[in-house]
Amino acid sequence: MTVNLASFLYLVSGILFILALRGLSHPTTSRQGNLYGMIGMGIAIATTLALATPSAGRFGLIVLGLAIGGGIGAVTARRIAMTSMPQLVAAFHSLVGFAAVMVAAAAIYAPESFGIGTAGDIHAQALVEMSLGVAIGAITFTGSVIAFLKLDGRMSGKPIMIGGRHLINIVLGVALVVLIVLLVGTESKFVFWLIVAASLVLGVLLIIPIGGADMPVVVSMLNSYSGWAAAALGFTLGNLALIITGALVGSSGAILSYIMCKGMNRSFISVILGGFGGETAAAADDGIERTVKQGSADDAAYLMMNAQKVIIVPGYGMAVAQAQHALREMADKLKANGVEVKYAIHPVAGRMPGHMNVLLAEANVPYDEVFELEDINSEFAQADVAYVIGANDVTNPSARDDKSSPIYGMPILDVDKARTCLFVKRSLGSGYAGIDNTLFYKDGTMMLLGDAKKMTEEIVKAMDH
Amino acid sequence: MTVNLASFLYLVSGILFILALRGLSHPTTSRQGNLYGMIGMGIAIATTLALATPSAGRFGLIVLGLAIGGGIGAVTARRIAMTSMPQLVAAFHSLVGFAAVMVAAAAIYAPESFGIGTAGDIHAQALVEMSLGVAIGAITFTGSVIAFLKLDGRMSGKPIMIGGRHLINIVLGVALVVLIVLLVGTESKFVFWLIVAASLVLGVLLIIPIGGADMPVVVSMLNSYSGWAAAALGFTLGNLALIITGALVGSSGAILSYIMCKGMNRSFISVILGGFGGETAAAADDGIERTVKQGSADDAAYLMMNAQKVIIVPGYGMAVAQAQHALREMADKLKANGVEVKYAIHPVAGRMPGHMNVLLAEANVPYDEVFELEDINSEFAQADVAYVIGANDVTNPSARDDKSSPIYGMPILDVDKARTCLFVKRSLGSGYAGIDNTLFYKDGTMMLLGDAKKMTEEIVKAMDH
Amino acid sequence: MDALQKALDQLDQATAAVRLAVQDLANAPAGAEAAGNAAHALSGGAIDPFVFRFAIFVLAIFVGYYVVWSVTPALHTPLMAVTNAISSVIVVGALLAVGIAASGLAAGFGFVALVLVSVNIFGGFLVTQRMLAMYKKKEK
Amino acid sequence: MDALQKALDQLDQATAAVRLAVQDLANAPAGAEAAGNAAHALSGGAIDPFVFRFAIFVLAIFVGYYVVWSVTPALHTPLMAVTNAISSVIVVGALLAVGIAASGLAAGFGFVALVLVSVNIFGGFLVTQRMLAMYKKKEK
Ligand SMILES: NC(=O)c1ccc[n+]([C@@H]2O[C@H](COP(=O)([O-])OP(=O)(O)OC[C@H]3O[C@@H](n4cnc5c(N)ncnc54)[C@H](OP(=O)(O)O)[C@@H]3O)[C@@H](O)[C@H]2O)c1
Ligand SMILES: NC(=O)c1ccc[n+]([C@@H]2O[C@H](COP(=O)([O-])OP(=O)(O)OC[C@H]3O[C@@H](n4cnc5c(N)ncnc54)[C@H](OP(=O)(O)O)[C@@H]3O)[C@@H](O)[C@H]2O)c1
Repeated sequence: MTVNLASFLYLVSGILFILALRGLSHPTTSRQGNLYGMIGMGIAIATTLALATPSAGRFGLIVLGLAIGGGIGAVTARRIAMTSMPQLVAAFHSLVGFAAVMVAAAAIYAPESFGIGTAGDIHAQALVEMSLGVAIGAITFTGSVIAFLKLDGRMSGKPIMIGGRHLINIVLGVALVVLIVLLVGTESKFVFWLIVAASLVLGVLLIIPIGGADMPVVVSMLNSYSGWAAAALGFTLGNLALIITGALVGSSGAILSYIMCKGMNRSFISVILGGFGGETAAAADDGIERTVKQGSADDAAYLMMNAQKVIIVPGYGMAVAQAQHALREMADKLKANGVEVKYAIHPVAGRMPGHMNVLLAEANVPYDEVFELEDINSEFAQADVAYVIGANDVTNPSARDDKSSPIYGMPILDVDKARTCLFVKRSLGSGYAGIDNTLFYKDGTMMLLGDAKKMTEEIVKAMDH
Repeated sequence: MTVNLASFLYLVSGILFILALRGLSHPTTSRQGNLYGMIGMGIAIATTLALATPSAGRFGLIVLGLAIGGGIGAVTARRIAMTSMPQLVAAFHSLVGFAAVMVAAAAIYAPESFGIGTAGDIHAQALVEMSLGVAIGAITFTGSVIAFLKLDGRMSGKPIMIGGRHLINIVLGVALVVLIVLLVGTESKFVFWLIVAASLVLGVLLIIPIGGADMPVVVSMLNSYSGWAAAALGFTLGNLALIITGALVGSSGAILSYIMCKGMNRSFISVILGGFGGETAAAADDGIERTVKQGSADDAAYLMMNAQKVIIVPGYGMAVAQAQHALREMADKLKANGVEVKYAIHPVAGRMPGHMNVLLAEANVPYDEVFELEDINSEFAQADVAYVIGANDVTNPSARDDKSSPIYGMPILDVDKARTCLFVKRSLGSGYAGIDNTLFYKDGTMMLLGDAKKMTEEIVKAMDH
Repeated sequence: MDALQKALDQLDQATAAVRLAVQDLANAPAGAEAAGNAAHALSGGAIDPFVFRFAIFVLAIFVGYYVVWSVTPALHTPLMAVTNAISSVIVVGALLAVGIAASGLAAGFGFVALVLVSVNIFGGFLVTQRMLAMYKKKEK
Repeated sequence: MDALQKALDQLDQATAAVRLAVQDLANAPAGAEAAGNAAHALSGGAIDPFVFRFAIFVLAIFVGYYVVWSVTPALHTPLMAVTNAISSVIVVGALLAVGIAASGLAAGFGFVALVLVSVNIFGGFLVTQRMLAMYKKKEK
């Protein structure tokens, strides 16, 4: 295979990746898009093999590697619960980050194979690109591991604030720059591993002060990083597929972070500086006696069966309780009874963008019954019941009304405009932002305290009476 | 200046052109975008001059050329009436097309200056790219000239159907391919000029059978062609700015053609094959006696002053009559009287995309009072008066209701849903599609026969009584 | 094949020309990197620039597709005018011809092209500006 | 400067390697095109591939920007999964290392990378597919 043909094929594979993302503009085209992505990956792999023509032994090794990794990947993909998506994505990012480090290491130890010079005489440009790739890759690796641990609950979501961490980070950053210059000058492998080590530490230090609530932004940001790392290595390898993909992934992660920050009305900087979330803020104890109206599953069933329009607002609690299937059953009952049912999804409901949509889709809720905030928010005023299940922050009216609230300005779902607001959660505790929800104490609100799944199932039962 | 720096600057200029188009996503950012475009052009010119370092004499010649052309261009831009935009765009396209031919000719006569080889030994790849560029350029040139003449009324809009033209076109096309192969083989200047001649003829033959009504699609298509010609020459010259710009312009023209065809519910192929429009179809004379309610300016003034909501629907006739200023005055009077006034624009109203918007903007109508078809069509049912001024085809209900109509399926503005529909035009004649409009004979319709501008001015006067 | 060979020659010669300019800086260990060279071909150093240009062209079409669809229909007329103006960047070809062509005929063709596209550049951008200046929001 | 020079050397050597392969076809009129060469540098033949790659990178960012904004929010989770999968195209680096690296250590690093990204490739695309298969329209 000539290099020109190979380059052309890499371009084709990059284009197919673009089409893969393009497909996601609508559910009907998305499956086709995913297929394009797979074909693109297949082309990239086949082209590289045709270009490198490894010996039989090496080829066997490659097949072995693909088989081991592919097997693990396929099994994971089949087994993983939809509620664990955030963790899974974080874990996958860490793999890409580590792989980038390994590829860069291979390139330093065998520069000839990558066409970037000979041992002891690697092109300076390649060294610069590579060190960038390896540093970003290593940061992505440890950062994603921390994010994974926090999201999976294996590590407390509480921000860990080391004294003087900003100083330490700055020192590490400067050290990285110095090391990169050194590497270009000396091409020393020792310096290379120092870069790796410093970046690994930096990755940990950057992420641990960030609270669990902000992990989704972090995951997305690391996604972006892994893209830029891939692009940097793409420059080194002169590989168009890598450059294009890196740019795509880099933009994707950046845009998703931006969307989330906007959805939470936080600045990206404040997320990165960390310290937010995790500290369960004491419920605002302003001395005023507050009364809460509590209801039973029977009350809820009665209210909803007699409603004309019910809007369901799912949140993180639905995911935790795995209540989506019960919810769907409830909606079916209501629809059979002539009640209009819609779902309203806040952009940051749950723990990752689109989280609720996937869970509802899993429970066979048709996507044309599920609406974005802007499209449905005006309809609450005409709804008889808003059924808030495991959501909290995304309904908190203080974001709209209370200028002193830390989440003031965050767009919210106006569930308080509905005639009755049913609130399913286990306690009067706060959500991830740790802020008391004044909605609990409003007249039109009825609290249904209990596990989201159990409560919904009971309501379904009560509807049969 | 090193070639690398120059290439980088050409890239910057390409990026600035992207930003220029991006600015057009909203009126507020559009002026800034246009500025980016100018800067991009400035960078491209300056870079080329810095790279080529012409002698003082040649530099003088360049300044002279820029001054002559720039002067003509600037004066034209200042003087041209907004209603003549379609013609102007067609005329400008023809210039780009001819310039592409001239640049290619210069490259053939002095290949060294373009770095594509030496006389008698020009690189084959460059020859192929160049011939593509020159052929498309020449077709663009004559095609645009014809489009200009038809749009400017200097040539009848009637399709000119030469017998066997499809055969002639095919023969010419095949001849072009043969000539290009010959050129690559012999590099003969004679063959080069034969290519130019054949393409010029082809350009004429392709466009004359297309009726005046379809000229806007043609102009857009030629815009697209001029982009591809630029891109082809960009490959020859290895110039990133040209390649990027060519791709941008090429896509832009193609998309606009698509939008127009969709707006007219025609297939692109049927437009290109020609023969549509221009033949004033006889008004459907089905023997049924039809009555038309005619009204005066006073009637119209009375109706509108007592309305709560008036929707104005401008069309080609408004442009011809230059009635936009009078229209704005009328709207002001109505608004002063507490009437809600909105403008509804059909995607293919007038003679080019966005034509009506520019004219209304010229008359100082704020762009947030002007709505697209999808955004306003449902509001006609609540409107008291639809004031249709010089529009016809875009309101024809047979596009919606009559399956046998040639424009069946074309989206239309539902002016017939308004309580009263005022129709300003000079006669009961048909519009550009040559189809009788059944709306004239409906109960709720009142015809205001007369010139759009005069009639509107009379209405304004009547409102003062 | 012929095209490829010419392209390769061309690349080679161009490299030679540039090398001349940096001769005094050059001290490459000649011949030592035989294996490296072959491998490097792998990673792209020897790729015909055409491939890169083609990649740029294709990506620019994608960008064009998205950027044009994001243009508001109200500004479609200015869009036509401004695409017209920017397609005059073909002026770079005209400038080369007028500026350095040895053949007088070529310079003449270049001059004609230069005058025509200048009309377009100035006319196109200015008329766009004129149009855009007219789009105003409702004054409150 | 150092970087530039190395890049130029690299370009030169790569060209030499390829030339070797097509030597028998080569019959370029050597030296005759001195002026042509200099001029050709003008038009891009001698441009550092880095410039092209950079252009491709920048345009791809534009494409990424538009393509991601056009993703419907309902599919943001699959988007994260699939970007994950496609970023594993770094597998090309791992394949080169395992396939042809002379150093055993490098091949070992490559093998680790290969296993890791394979997890990602299969896991990423399959989990995306699993998710996407769940999105259904209301059946009528
Ligand atoms: N989606 C994203 O992309 C994203 C990104 C970054 C940050 N965030 C943040 O995450 C939060 C999302 O808001 P949200 O309203 O979805 O969730 P939330 O505000 O975190 O509230 C979730 C609620 O669910 C309840 N809950 C937990 N387990 C439950 C169970 N088994 N059964 C019933 N209820 C249960 C909890 O109350 P009890 O303990 O009383 O049961 C809790 O108040 C926002 O603060 C947002 O800023 C989201
Ligand atoms: N905009 C585009 O991009 C585009 C592209 C391609 C094709 N087209 C075609 O152009 C047509 C546009 O529809 P349209 O409704 O805007 O226009 P139209 O259907 O062509 O009708 C224009 C009407 O204006 C009247 N008129 C002409 N001069 C007038 C004057 N001085 N005063 C008053 N009335 C005058 C004419 O009737 P009288 O003679 O009775 O006065 C005519 O019926 C469609 O058929 C469309 O398909 C548009």
